[in-house]
Amino acid sequence: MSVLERAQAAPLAPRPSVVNDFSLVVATANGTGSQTANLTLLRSFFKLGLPVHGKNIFPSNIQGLPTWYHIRVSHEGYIARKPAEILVAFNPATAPEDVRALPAGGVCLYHTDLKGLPQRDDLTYYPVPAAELVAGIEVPVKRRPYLANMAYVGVLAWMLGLPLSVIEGALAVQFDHRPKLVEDNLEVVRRAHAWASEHLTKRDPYRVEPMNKTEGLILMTGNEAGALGAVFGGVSVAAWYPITPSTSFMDALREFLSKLRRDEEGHPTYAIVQAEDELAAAGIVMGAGWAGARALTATSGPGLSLMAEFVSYGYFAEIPAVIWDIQRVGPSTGLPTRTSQGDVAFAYTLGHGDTKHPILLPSSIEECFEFGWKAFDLAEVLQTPVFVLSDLDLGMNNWMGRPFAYPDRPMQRGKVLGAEALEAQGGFARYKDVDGDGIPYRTLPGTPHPRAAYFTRGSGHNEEAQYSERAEDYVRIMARLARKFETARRLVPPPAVAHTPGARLGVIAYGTTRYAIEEAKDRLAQKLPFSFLRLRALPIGPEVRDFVAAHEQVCVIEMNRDGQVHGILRAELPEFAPRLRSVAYLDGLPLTAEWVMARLTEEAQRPM
Amino acid sequence: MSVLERAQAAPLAPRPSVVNDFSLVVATANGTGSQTANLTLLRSFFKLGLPVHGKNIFPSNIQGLPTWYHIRVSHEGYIARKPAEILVAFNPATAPEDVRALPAGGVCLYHTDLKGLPQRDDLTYYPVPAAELVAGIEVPVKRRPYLANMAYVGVLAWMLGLPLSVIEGALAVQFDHRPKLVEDNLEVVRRAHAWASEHLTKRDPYRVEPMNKTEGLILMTGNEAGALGAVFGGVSVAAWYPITPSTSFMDALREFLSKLRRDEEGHPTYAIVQAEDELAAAGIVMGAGWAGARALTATSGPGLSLMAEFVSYGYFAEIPAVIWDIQRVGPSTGLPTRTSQGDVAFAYTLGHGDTKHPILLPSSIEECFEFGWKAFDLAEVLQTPVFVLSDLDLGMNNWMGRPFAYPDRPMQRGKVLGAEALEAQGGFARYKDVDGDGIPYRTLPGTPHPRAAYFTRGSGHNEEAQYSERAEDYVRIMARLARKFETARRLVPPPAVAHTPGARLGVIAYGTTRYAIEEAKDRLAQKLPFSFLRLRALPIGPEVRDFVAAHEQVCVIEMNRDGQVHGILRAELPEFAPRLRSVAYLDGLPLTAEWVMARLTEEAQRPM
Amino acid sequence: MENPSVKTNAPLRLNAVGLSKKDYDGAPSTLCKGCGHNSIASQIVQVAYELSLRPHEVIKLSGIGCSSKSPAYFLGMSHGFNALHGRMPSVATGALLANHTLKAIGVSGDGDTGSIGLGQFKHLLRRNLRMVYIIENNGVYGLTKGQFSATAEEGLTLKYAGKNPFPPVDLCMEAIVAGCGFVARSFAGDAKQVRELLKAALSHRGTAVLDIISPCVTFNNEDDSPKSYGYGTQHEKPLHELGFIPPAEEIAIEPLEPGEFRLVELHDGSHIRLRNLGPDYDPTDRMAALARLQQAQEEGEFITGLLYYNPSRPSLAEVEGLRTPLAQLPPERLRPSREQLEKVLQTYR
Amino acid sequence: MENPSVKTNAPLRLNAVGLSKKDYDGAPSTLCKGCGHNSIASQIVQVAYELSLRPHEVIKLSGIGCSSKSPAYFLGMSHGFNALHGRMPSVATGALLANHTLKAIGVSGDGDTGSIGLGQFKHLLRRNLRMVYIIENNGVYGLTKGQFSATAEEGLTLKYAGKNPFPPVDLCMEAIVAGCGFVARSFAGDAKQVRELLKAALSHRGTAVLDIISPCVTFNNEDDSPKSYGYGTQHEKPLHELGFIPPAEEIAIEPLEPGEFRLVELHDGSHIRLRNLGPDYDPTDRMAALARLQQAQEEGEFITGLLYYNPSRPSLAEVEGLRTPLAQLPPERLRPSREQLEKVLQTYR
Ligand SMILES: Cc1ncc(C[n+]2csc(CCOP(=O)(O)OP(=O)(O)O)c2C)c(N)n1
Ligand SMILES: Cc1ncc(C[n+]2csc(CCOP(=O)(O)OP(=O)(O)O)c2C)c(N)n1
Ligand code: SF4
Ligand code: SF4
Ligand SMILES: [Mg+2]
Ligand SMILES: [Mg+2]
Repeated sequence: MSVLERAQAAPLAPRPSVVNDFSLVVATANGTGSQTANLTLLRSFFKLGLPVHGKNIFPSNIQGLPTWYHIRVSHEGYIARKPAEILVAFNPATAPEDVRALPAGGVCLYHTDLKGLPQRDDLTYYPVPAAELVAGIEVPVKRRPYLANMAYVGVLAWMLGLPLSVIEGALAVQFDHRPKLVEDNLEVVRRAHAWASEHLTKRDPYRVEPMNKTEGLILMTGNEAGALGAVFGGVSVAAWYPITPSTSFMDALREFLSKLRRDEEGHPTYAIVQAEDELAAAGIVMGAGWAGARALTATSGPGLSLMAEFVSYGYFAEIPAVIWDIQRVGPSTGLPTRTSQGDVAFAYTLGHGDTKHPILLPSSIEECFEFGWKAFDLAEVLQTPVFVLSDLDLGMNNWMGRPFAYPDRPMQRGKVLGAEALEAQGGFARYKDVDGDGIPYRTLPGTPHPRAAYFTRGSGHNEEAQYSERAEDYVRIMARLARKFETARRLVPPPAVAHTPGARLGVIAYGTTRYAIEEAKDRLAQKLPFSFLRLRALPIGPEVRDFVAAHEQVCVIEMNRDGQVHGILRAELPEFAPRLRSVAYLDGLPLTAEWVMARLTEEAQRPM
Repeated sequence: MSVLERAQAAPLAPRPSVVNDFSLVVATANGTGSQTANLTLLRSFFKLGLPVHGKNIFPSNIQGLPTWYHIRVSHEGYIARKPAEILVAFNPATAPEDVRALPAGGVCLYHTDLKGLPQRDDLTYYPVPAAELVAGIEVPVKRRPYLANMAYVGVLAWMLGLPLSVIEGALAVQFDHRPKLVEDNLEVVRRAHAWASEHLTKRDPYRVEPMNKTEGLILMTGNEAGALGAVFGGVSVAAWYPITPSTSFMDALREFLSKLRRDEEGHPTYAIVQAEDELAAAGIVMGAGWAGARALTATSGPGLSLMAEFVSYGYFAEIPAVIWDIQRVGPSTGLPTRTSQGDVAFAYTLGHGDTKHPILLPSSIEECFEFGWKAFDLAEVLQTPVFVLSDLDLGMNNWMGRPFAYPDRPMQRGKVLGAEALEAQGGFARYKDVDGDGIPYRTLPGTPHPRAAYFTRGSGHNEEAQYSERAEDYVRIMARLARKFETARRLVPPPAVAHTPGARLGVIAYGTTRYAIEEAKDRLAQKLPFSFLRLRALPIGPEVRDFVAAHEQVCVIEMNRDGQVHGILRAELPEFAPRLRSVAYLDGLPLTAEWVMARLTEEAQRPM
Repeated sequence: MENPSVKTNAPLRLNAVGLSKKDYDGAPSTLCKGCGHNSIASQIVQVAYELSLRPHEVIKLSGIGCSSKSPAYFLGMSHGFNALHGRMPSVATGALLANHTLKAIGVSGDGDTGSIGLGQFKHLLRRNLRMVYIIENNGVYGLTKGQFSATAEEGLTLKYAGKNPFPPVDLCMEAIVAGCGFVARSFAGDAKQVRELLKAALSHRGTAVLDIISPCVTFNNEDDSPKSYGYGTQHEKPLHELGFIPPAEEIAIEPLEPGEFRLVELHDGSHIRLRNLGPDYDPTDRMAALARLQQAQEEGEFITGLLYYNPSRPSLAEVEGLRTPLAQLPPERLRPSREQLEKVLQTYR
Repeated sequence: MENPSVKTNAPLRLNAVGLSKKDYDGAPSTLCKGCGHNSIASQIVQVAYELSLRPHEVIKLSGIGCSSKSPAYFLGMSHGFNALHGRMPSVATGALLANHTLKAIGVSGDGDTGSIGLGQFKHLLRRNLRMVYIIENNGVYGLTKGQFSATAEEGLTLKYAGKNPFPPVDLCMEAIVAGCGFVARSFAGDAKQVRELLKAALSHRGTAVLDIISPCVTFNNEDDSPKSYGYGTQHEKPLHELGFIPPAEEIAIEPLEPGEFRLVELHDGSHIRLRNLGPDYDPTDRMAALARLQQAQEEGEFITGLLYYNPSRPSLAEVEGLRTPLAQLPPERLRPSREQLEKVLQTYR
């Protein structure tokens, strides 16, 4: 315990307490079972009524590589990533670096088995004798290291003043109210808490106090929320090929469907297929959408590349499909367990030839749910593949949110003609623009009418869906598809706009960067006030033009290297291209408010 | 022969003769063997010294659907597509429409078996009794229809005053100097010529006269030229999956390689693999490029989509590869036998994540050859996939060109370290920017040195090519790749710029649209003078900015629906975005000068 | 008239669902005259008529290739889906999950199934999707003009493609190994056998594979004689399109009797060796079927008939437990209730 | 020390090319402790050492998966190529066309080969590329956390994935049918047999397939007992990562004698039934090999050993007639002369 002693000797100026405002990181190796402990912590803060969010920065393997679990507690409600002030150092491989990364005044809880921890005078160190604390618990020896993680929960509870009763409640949720499991784990927490109370002296400023900021809220991952939204959108066929970070989307979907979509006799009213690859997953979705079922797939970058050919087909043959891309860091295999917004431009025109696809851009679990069902309406109304571009951060981490609003309108199944309609109008032309909105009528296989059938193909066709190589036919179909995209422009969710009166600077962003931006916006309110437009979909509507027109300079903030949406906006708003600045950065970690503030300040100083 | 008689009765005002300036279309069904006759015609004009070009507008099947062979003869050297003035109507299915499409004063040669040909007073009609003319020739009955095509060659020869000796020379080339084949075919031509001289009266103004405008020139397809260029670029491994219109590229490559790349004992010093699909073709090229062979694949739209994942890999793992995309009309299967420039934007950033690829844009057979070898230099120097985007029109049709210039520099194999270099510098870091140009050093498998080996992966890596999930490592690698792309900007072929002093309008285009634009430029020289910048590659260099800066309005002409390169230019030249106008159109047929003139005139009148 | 074998049917006799044979026609074929694929399309029309299929209960699917164009040429009153090259299996899977009560007829080529589509084909069979999967097998890529497909015989020499150095993929063997419970081989010209197998296939519980040898009159042509199309093109410089395709008739043969061996002449004068499986052949023995195929391969002949039959495996729809077709679920069965949402959210508080 | 079976070797004894066993090591493994894949990597190191391979003459290739990470963990002095999921065969083809004198060791997983990569696998075998193709077969997708792969047993129940309703793809059968001339099956824990087969495979003329059962200690786990990892996670809400993976040892067994049957206990207490092919088994009979595999499948056991051997087919490089490695051709042999260009152009005038 030499570390402890030396740390205790360090001269730390007394500081006022910091209540409900800190960021905490638990550094472990994966496969050591620390996630249970981390989620217990997260849930405890949530139950205490504190705005909280947790992010898991985990490796792309199964066991033994570094994992960091970030928890941010903020009474102001800020949940963007913030470098840790409190460290739980349980991973010998990264401990030195982790400790060095702490800011002055930070706190380090460390596993007492750790050797050679850097000594810093400006930190508070607390030991966690995890092994000793589980020594007496009645579980198989092999499981001890797992339970040992609860030891830091106990010490943290002591340090922060987190009531054990709250932890118990969190454990109950975590273990689905299985008494034995709850008890085993709680026992370690209790022991650790007791040990800390007895042996340690609190010397850091951080503590928690109950609030009521999470009342009525839920805590869920974006993938769960999206899957739940899809269920309430009536998804019936789902096909996918496993890939991080989309896998948990499909896991949740399977779980929700099996509970919510069975007939009276318990038979499923859905089908999920684990395909042999993403090409097949896309094909299954196309086939199902064509035949009239609401169908989706979920994937990530590499899978998106593999779906390109089918998406080009879906665009041209006009087949409804919903494709979730939970973005991870590319190119190629990239960093499969890190977050990014790197597929937006690629998805927007995915496929060879002239193609354009509507993209929904959720930023919260509420929007994951909402877009989860709306995507189907859009796909069927527009008869085209629709993308939902989430990201690993949103998809795999737990976020607070308001309980989801039940869909506020009946399902929109689009222009589908049944036998009666066909009889009445004496047939139909599959690819004709009857209504002037670019959207044709379709029929479903199985429709009992002699004129229901048509032939679907990715090759040239005329309005009657007959094979055609005629230039006029091609031009007519393609012009209508362009018109249809203009209709899509009106149908996709409009952006969320927060105008700051008098601000010369505007910021455009989308997805999960919003949290860092919203925090930065508050903090810069005096120094550099700016308006904020958050895209919720592509293509853009008139609101975006108005927003850009209303500001002298507009920074497009995004988590990719090349400023992908910035490029799209420049091309689509040429008259304002000069004022559109790209503020893009990708290192696989969610943006921080500090970074946003620094970059905006920098841009504001650069000449126009 | 009622048609003939009635046509003869039509009152046609006597017209001055039109020498060496007409466009001619032969309308047949495919699989009837007319291509031999058409190429014979083309070659005859060429041998007569007339600037000429032929375009085959053929269907996506094997037998029985409409085919049109367009030949343009122009003493001024214009070879853009021009609606036909002379029609050879040999296809009953399209004859009515074909005849209706002729301009007043046009000529219609028609197969005497055709029924119900539209009668127009403003045309000259000549019958071609093809069946009778081959009746006596000594060939198997089944082959008669094939030879019958030579009948229209004979009648045209009579009509245009094309010497039979020239046709004989053309046939000799066509049939590789096989006397029996040449003789059989020539015999039909002779008979038809004799028959026409005897029975018909010339009443149209078109005729040919010898010139010397093709002296020293060659006549070749773009695919042949590109393949030949690749051979002189040292291609050693080629893998592909058959797809129109890239197949003839590989056919030519195989042919050239088998002649030009054998060792002393006749063993091939190359390998060509017909892969099981385009994913495999791309993988083979990646493997071969990594192992140190110059490797290419050729494909078209659907194949490009399937290569997306590997291209993203090649970008990130930095593997030289050359990918020819002979563009056809998409999206999806689209019009597989029609031309387009619809894959440019897709190829430019092909693959998920932030990716960018150099693209070469040939417009002529000379450039196909030149880029054929230069693409390898670029790919190996830059260690990245390089695209060559040709199109069906360029690739599959015969074009005049100057004999290709032998490569003017030794092969540039890029930064490859051998055993000696490794010994001297004690190893290397595969992904480190030693020279500041963003381009790292590599070694080839098989290099006999203990420090030669490194590990190639599409997942995150550091400069030493070790697996890494560290944010800093990722950012460093990606920033270097961005730097490398700036190096590419300097290395790719610069645009061809034709400044018109005083012009307020600039036109930017690329590829085969140049012919219509160059013709339009001459014709508009007085009314609407414009400067012309022809991109020969992406990314763009400073010349493009200068060009745009120097013109008040710049129209970007391209053969796709969405103005793809226009979008790229707007995003890359934001300060000039407002003045960049998109003039894009795609119907599968090459642009005409008329269309370009009309559209430019229209744009010039629209307010800025 | 393209379909000599069906000439005898009086066109306007109505079947049990009140349709004439003409009602099962599709658009006119744009394949080459004499192409084996046309013969197969005719038999599909005939069988659909004879079985009194309701056209709206049938879907037609295909990949890309000459063969894959066929669905446009039969059953014009059925929905059709001409998918991507090699990807018909996945599209069929999706369509039949959406509505498993549809009868699906898939048409593919040997390139479509054996090259680019081999993976999807194998996984389709593993899932045992209920459909008839016809491979119109000609050993070449017809539509891209004559390259070898993966089913081309080893050592075969074609004018365009040269000599094939690789052993053929035997798609029947592949199907059997993949767990398919209905595997048959036939010859496009044997109209009677094709019809019989089609009928049986249509009532199979899972995927029924029909590998039908369907000669490509245009490219499967190894003869250098003047009577082959090659005469006009072999000595020419490469052209865009095949110079000239002499008119040909579809090959029609007298049906082979059980156990009969026959040498059939193809358009170019080459021969194909067909042997009908004998009456004592037992199609329920998987290993025997494989052995028989290998033997035939060694002897350079094709055995025709039902090679393997095992109806025991459930189809995908059965495995998934589907009842009402998913595409026909009414909104209230698609969207759970407000209360159900509430209940789920409760567990996330 | 992860490799119990090689502990006995004195680490610094040098082999014929002057290298110690350590010189064949790779980076430290990041796979789970106890993963069968690690055992296989150890045997590759051992065999390369024993055969005195020159590391620079070897290339290592893989797809994506836990298994496909392995090449980083052996032969650190050889060039490695960790390709895309399911696409190692094509990359290997390209690399070995560029330099056919390299010895290639490919490592793949059952998902990598049997699902997404099945098409490339089959076509690789058809081309008979000379390489050792190891499948580290665990019946699951390890890296994406426990879904069934296509080789999972029918009816198997796993905690994550539920019950598998589909029959397994037997990659040895697939290899044999595809024309592969060297097909073997082994068990990762049988170090001796793995080594023997590796050595034989390295000297085979074409593709040598080793399908090695390599238990996934983490996911191939059907036991609900507290001694399985499931204890801590089964009742939890889904997490990002597997909660806790108890430390485990790689399984090592006494080598099976020819013909011997053995029940081997896996980490979770379940058993795998191994049977070594008897001394009288004839690996040159293709049909017998298929029949033997089918029999084993029916009896629920794995047969190990060399299942099929036939060295008669030439490798791809032989078919292509390659001599000097293409990657080593000097510029003057790559670029034809000015005169040759002139001559070609002459024919286009
Ligand atoms: C992704 C893709 N690659 C290539 C092609 C070009 N292509 C069209 S059909 C075909 C081969 C068809 O062969 P097969 O399936 O045997 O049909 P066949 O024409 O012989 O009946 C190919 C390669 C394509 N359409 N899509
Ligand atoms: C195109 C693509 N799809 C999906 C993935 C995600 N993925 C990575 S590994 C893997 C499965 C690996 O299973 P297997 O080959 O059996 O290897 P194991 O991990 O079991 O050794 C998958 C689906 C990917 N990397 N690329
Ligand atoms: S090319 Fe061959 S396969 Fe295609 S339509 Fe013609 S005969 Fe049939
Ligand atoms: S998850 Fe399974 S396959 Fe992957 S490393 Fe761990 S034990 Fe091996
Ligand atoms: Mg075929
Ligand atoms: Mg596996």
